[in-house]
Amino acid sequence: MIRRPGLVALLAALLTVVLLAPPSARAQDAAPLIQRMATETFNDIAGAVAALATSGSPRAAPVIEALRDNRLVYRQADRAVFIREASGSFVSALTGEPVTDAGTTRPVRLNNAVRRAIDAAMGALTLMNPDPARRAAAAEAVFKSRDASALPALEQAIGQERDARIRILMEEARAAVVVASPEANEADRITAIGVIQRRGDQDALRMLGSLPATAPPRVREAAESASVAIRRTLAVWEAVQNVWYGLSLGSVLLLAAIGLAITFGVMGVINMAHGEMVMIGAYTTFVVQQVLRTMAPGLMDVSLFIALPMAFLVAGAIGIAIERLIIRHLYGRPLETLLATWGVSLVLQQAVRSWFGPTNREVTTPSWMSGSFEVGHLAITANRLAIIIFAAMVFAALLLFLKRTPFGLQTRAVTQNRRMAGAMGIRTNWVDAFTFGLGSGIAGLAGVALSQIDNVSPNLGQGYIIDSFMVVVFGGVGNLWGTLVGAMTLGIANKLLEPYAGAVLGKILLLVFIILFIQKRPRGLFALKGRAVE
Amino acid sequence: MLDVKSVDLHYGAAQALREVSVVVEPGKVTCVLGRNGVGKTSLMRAIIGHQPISGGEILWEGRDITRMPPFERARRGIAYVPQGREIFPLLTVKENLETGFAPLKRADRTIPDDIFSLFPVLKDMLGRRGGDLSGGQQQQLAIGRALVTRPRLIVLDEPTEGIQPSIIKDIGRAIDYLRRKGDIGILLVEQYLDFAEELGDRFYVMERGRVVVQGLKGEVDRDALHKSMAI
Amino acid sequence: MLIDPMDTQLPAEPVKAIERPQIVTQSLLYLDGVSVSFDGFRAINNLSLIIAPGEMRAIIGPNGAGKTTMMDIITGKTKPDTGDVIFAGEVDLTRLDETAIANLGIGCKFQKPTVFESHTVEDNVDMAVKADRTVFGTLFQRRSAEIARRVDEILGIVRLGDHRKRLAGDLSHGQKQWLEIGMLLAQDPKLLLVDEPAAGMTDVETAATADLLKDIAKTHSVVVVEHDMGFIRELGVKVTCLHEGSVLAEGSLDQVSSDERVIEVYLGR
Amino acid sequence: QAQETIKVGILHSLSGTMAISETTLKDVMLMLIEEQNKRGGVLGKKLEAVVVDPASNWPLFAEKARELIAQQKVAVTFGCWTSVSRKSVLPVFEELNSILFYPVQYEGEESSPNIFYTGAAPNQQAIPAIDYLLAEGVKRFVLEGTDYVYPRTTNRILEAYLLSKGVKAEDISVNYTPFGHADWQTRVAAIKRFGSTGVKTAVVSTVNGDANVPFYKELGNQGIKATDIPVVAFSVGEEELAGIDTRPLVGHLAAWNYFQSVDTPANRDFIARWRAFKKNERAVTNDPMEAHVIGFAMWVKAVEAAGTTDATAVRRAMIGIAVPNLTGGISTMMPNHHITKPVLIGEIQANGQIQTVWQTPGTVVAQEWSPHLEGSRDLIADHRAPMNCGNFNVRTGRCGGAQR
Amino acid sequence: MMLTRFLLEKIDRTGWIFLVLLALAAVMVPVLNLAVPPGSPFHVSNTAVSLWGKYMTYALLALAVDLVWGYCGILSLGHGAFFALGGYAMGMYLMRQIGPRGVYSHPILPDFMVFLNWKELPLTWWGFSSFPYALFMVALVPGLLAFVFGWFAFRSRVTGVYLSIITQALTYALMLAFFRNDMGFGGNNGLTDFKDILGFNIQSQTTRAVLFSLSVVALMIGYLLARAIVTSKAGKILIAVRDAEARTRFLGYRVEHFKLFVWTVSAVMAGIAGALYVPQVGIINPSEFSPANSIETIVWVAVGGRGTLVGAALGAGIVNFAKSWFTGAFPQGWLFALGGLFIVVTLFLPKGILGTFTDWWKRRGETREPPAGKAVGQPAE
Ligand SMILES: Nc1ncnc2c1ncn2[C@@H]1O[C@H](COP(=O)(O)OP(=O)(O)OP(=O)(O)O)[C@@H](O)[C@H]1O
Ligand SMILES: Nc1ncnc2c1ncn2[C@@H]1O[C@H](COP(=O)(O)OP(=O)(O)OP(=O)(O)O)[C@@H](O)[C@H]1O
Ligand SMILES: [Mg+2]
Ligand SMILES: [Mg+2]
Repeated sequence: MIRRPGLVALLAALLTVVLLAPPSARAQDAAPLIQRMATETFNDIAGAVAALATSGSPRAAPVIEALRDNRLVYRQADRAVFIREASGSFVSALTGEPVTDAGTTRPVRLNNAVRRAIDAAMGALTLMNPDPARRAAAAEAVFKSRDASALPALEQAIGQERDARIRILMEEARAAVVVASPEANEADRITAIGVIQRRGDQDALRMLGSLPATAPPRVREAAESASVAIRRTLAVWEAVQNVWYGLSLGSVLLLAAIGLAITFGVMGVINMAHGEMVMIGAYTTFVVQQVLRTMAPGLMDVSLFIALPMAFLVAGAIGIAIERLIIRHLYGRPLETLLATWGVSLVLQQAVRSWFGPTNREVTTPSWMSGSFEVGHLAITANRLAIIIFAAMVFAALLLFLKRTPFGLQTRAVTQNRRMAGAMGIRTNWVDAFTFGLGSGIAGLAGVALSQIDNVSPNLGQGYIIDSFMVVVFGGVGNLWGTLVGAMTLGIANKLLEPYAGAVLGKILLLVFIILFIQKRPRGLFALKGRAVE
Repeated sequence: MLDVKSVDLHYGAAQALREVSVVVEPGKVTCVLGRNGVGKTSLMRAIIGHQPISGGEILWEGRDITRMPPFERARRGIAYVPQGREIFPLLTVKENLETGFAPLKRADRTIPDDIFSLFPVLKDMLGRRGGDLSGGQQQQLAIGRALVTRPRLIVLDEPTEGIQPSIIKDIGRAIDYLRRKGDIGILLVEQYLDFAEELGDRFYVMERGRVVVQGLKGEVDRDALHKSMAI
Repeated sequence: MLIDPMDTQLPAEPVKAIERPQIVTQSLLYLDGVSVSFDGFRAINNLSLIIAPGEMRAIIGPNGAGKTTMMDIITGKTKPDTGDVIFAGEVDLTRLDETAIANLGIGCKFQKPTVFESHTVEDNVDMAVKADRTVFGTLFQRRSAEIARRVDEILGIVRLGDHRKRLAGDLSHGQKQWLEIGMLLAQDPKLLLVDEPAAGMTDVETAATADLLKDIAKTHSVVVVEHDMGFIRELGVKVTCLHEGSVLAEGSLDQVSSDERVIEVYLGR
Repeated sequence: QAQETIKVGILHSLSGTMAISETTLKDVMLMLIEEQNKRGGVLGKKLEAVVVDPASNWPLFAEKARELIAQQKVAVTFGCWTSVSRKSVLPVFEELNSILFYPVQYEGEESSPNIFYTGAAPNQQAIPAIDYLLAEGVKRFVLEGTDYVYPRTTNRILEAYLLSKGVKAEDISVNYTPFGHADWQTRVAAIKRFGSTGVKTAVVSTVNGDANVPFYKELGNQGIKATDIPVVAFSVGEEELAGIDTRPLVGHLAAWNYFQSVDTPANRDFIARWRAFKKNERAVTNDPMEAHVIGFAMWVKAVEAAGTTDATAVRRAMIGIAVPNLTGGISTMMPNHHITKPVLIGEIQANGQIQTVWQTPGTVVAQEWSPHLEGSRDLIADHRAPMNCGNFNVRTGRCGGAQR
Repeated sequence: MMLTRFLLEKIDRTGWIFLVLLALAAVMVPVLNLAVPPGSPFHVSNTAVSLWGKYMTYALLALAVDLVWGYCGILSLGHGAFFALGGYAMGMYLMRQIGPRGVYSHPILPDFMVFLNWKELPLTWWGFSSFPYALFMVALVPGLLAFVFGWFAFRSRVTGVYLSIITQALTYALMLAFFRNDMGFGGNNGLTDFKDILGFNIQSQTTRAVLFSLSVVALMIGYLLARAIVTSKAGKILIAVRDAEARTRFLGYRVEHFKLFVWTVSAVMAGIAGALYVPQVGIINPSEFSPANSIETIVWVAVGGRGTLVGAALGAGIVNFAKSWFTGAFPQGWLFALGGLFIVVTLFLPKGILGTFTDWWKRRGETREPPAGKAVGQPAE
């Protein structure tokens, strides 16, 4: 694939550039470079980082790493540079020896330019790191920085790399360097373009696109046709991506709506306070995390698993309280439940606002739920995936519960004919309370999930209530499968429309679609038919 | 076992029952007769707990159940076949029957086979939604559903309405069978006089919310019965 | 404003293009080869039935035979999968909606009594009385002496005169049955469909109902469904026995009730 | 004794969608009034805060404004956040001749004799941010906004400005999303795509309020790093960031006239007072709060200079009043009823704070009528005699009809 | 005349009281505002006049909602859309009245079009400089939208919550559409800064008083019309439709026509309410379309008493008065008070304020009432 001889020649050329550079520059002492970092001028810092990285000094890695982590400081008095250790003590940046008295220090500040320099530098410096993730990151960094000076290290790393996946990354990085390097010969650059085309993602496109206008025409042509090819495959992936986004939006809608499918769909209560139950779930997550942060920081990563049952219980308990105090007086007057629950929703919103304040509360995302990974060219974000899986689990559990347990049967019996259910010996008051509690509890679960992607503020619920009603009604009231299909249809339709129509128009079109659809199917997607519904 | 003592019942300002007293004994069929709108259904609703009463008391097996919610009464063995069927429309026939499990112990939660031999059509239609059944089928389901709870008192409000002649005969036989078991009380509201006369052991005839004629089979005058049902 | 968009779409006039045989044109109601199934279950199976003008017909048959479903097809509540339903020899009922069918002169009393619960008994009847049924007609309509007389007459017939100011929702089950019969009379339709009129009535009332129907049948066509053999006997008309969605036997009551199959599936031994 | 107080109206939403932003402004006003009273009030009278809740409901803003002025007889009102709420109350303030201090950056194109604008005009925030990006070598821009007037106008100005700076039209992508937009997957992916041509790309965000949190969460999740495609926002401050885990967002930019992290004695003091007032060690401060601090100080000075709280006199006295701002400079009320402000560009830090990385050497004078828009190019505002006009057309030499 | 007889024939005592009070208000409020000096205890303040004028338009909107919800069972969660459309039609007229007095002194274009760089007046704005045309549009646009929407929905037999939710979708879609600046209706800021109406300064106290009286008169006419409809035979059929729609069809009534008729009448009423609202509050913007607003309207009707007309108007007044008062008096906790009010009303006044009051009044009259304490059995559900 890669034509060895040419590459060796290139390498030799590059090495000569590095080696034959004026000795002063090469043997440059790290000290003045590090000293240069004690400044307020970002460009100086960035320059120093780049120089330090290529200086070959053993101090380069620790100093740059410290800078990246905001641990590099300097003494205001004499501009001596120190590294703050995790323990809080200081060591000299120049020597690595501990210092007793650092005096008043200021951190060396970062901006994006400096960060870019650091990334580039760290790329070269960590290519041999024992941690595969760091190596992969380093290769990516080189790919992005296209830093020619990293080439020798890269060559060496490729030789030693065991992990096939990382080796590919490294080869791509090398190709990136080669393509960008004006010194490399044409054939090599074109081969390298081939490597990059195989990578085929947005970064590859960006890499090819940034080819300077001064590159030889043949190279530019190759890059151009590679770009076209990449764009073509990416277009296909984009469609897949949109469907995926649709699924993910659909599962958010499903989570938000499924509690309503119980309180409204099964029980017939027009529950305007549903959104507030979702909000309470989100706030429960916040409180759980607050408590964990002070009491057991180690558990932060599993905080959501603690928050889930808590949110279910808290929202469920509030739901039961609402049912016992208010809703139970309103059975047989379904429209009045709208008025009462509207009142409840105002009260709950204001209660949360007075208690937690009107501003957003921070809910942290556990590390296993952040970031993204790629399947083909489909970027899958971990939190969305988690939500999809979670929604599916909630749905399945609920379905089983309602269809397979006596409680489910009793719930349906009570809502279809409360008086007769009582005469059959069903404890209607318990069933009502528990059903409402269940719907609210599930709304609480949705709140935990939504806290991961949305504001945790008193208005959280308001944003979902309309959509939830749309989903439940679109799918057909009283039918859980309808809710599922409704949520997914609306989610996917929304996401397929959005790239063409834009978010606003897309949403309008979707609403119009719902209106028209209901004309065709006046009882929703999964309408019950026959005498039974009359 | 059931002792209704001078019960009054109001719908808003209108009085539907005036000092009605009724006794139901195990192993006996007690019939309530009367023209349209005299208060028969109202009396059943009072017994079952669907309508609060405004005077008098109701004793069941010696205990005052006047203030008990309907499900408590059902759990104590009172089953109800209402006028107008009141099937759970969206539950299947099977599920409709299974709603009768609520007051039962876990071990007893089965549907007795007798129900299907009495109403074979229910067996064929186990998976159909209750609301889709024909009127007569629903009536059969309502009776079957009440039997699932293994009641000690069964309250039947015009159970033969809309049912085909052959099955009316079967229902008559079934009631007779239940009576003969000896431990079940049967309270029957019926307009179909032949049917009632054939089955009843004790009769109450109502008029404008009052009991006007009462007595055991044989004691009551047939003509009086007929006359009280006339227009 | 309201130019009856519905009517322009569903022609209420006779469908002229089709020439119909005499048997059709001379009947008031003509059902031929009608089938309907619900989720695979055939409730009506190739049913054919002819009602002549001025005829009264009794329909019997086991529970679930399809009697009510047949009524639903005639009133437009259920659309048949196949078959013809032709009224007055020329109107294809399967292409009309409920309102149009009612306005052709087909009235019905349902098996389960349905009345307007938050209206008084009197208003229930008033709304049923034959009169202008358009929006603007009813908007400016005032109750004429003629209508008032008719309402009184009907309330007298169904013996609800004392209850005229009560809300229909407060009536007992049997009273609602009567009210519905009253509304049916008020409509004065050409064809009356009556589903179990005697259910929930005392024997004497049942007999009264039979007399009433016989009286009506002098000037109208009537189809009546009942399980009460005494009642049917009283009517003394041709009887059709349905079973599993099609006609099992037809003839006088004596003929039908001595039919072995009818005894087997319906009357019992 | 009741007459001895001077009433100060506070017209900020305490419920509804805007409560999230506006409630703190109410609190900061209460603090300032309390402090002023400790210092002996104004003109020897105590100040009395009159708080009402217009509930994020625009017509209700007008109703409440009328109530404050006509019934409560407030001498001055501090309030509003959204442009539409300001537009809603503007006729009321003009009709009843009262004074409103408006503390939020906005699209400009307005200068009422009765309103003092202490937030930034587009040239005091957006234009310098673009300059910064251009200097950083950015050549491709996504202008991402919520669909309402401020982003629309700002983006129109920016587009004109970018084109004038030689940015090609195809290198500018403008997009709008609805209020409260929560699902950013598609948009963020589109931005990623737009930024994948190899030309250095940046996002200029005028996304509003609640929609920011999901936007930034999605940016973080899809791994858009500031080092690749920086996002510079105009209405994101410490307050908004408080709800997000900012670690994936380090390096994204905000352009504003104040950041909590600004290290000046005045600001340190203000933060300490604010935290003491809120009894919360972690309470955050933001730019509109600073605007109220400046506005309030100016009003007090003007009243003292005028010797009365009479609106006309105070309005006249306001122009030229200068007070120190919290970032170490002096802000002055200009004749166009806007104030001079420094412009800061900051980068988001892992701890949720915003670090200044660039700032204008001095303060910038507001251009309420943008020179980049056709219709407003010829307009100027000067509320001093003899001009007394908020929209004087220099070409026709006439004051527009809005003036009464 | 026939029309007066049609309108006045069926007014009951509550109705007469209501009408007389309104007529008094229409005359007295302007007099007390304009003729009585501000110091006098009888003076009605300027603020009160515009506030009450606003309540009157809300009351008319509530009346429109009650007409469809209370009598025909159509729970509309989108009546705010008709209100807002009427409001926009009026707002567009008022915008055009500004003429060259806008900040940019553009002879034709409203300010927001100038700075968003519109070159010419969009088609939708044509004709709005004429008052009669604007008035016509005030009725036509909501009416037509309601007619088309209703024609489809009722013909397809969309009922119950399905209908409610698509009305909500309608208003929501309109809200998003009007938010879009591209639509040319001022985007989020809407239309504001009006100067005069029919040549009268909109901020002058006399104009305000006249607008107030006009709103009262509109409310009176709306009430008379609604009352005439619901007491006519058509009204009975509406109630029948509410109770048993299918049965009404079997009686031969074209249910969809009846529904369409009240639906459209109600939408036009809402539109007129909106048109009177805009000059009094001075702004119209897309948030009027927000679903929450429509739900609030439902809440007014429920509070006042569904199906009573007068109650609906009363409910609108009471809730909005409470809101105005609470937001000023307890700015921090007023939602507790308002939410609490709604809960209390549903629990303790099941028929709304007016419904419960008339029940109580009727019962007072009846002497043969059984003593309430006599019920010994409890209705268990
Ligand atoms: N829910 C109700 N509200 C008010 N009045 C009622 C109600 N239900 C029944 N009534 C009235 O109470 C009286 C007794 O009614 P009930 O239903 O007990 O009669 P019934 O004897 O069962 O008649 P039927 O034979 O017709 O079933 C009747 O006058 C009826 O109108
Ligand atoms: N929508 C439906 N879905 C499924 N099955 C139905 C439906 N409607 C009717 N059926 C079935 O069709 C059959 C005919 O019903 P129908 O009501 O016509 O009977 P019927 O002759 O009126 O009986 P009855 O004498 O009991 O009133 C019954 O078995 C019923 O269960
Ligand atoms: Mg009865
Ligand atoms: Mg039947």
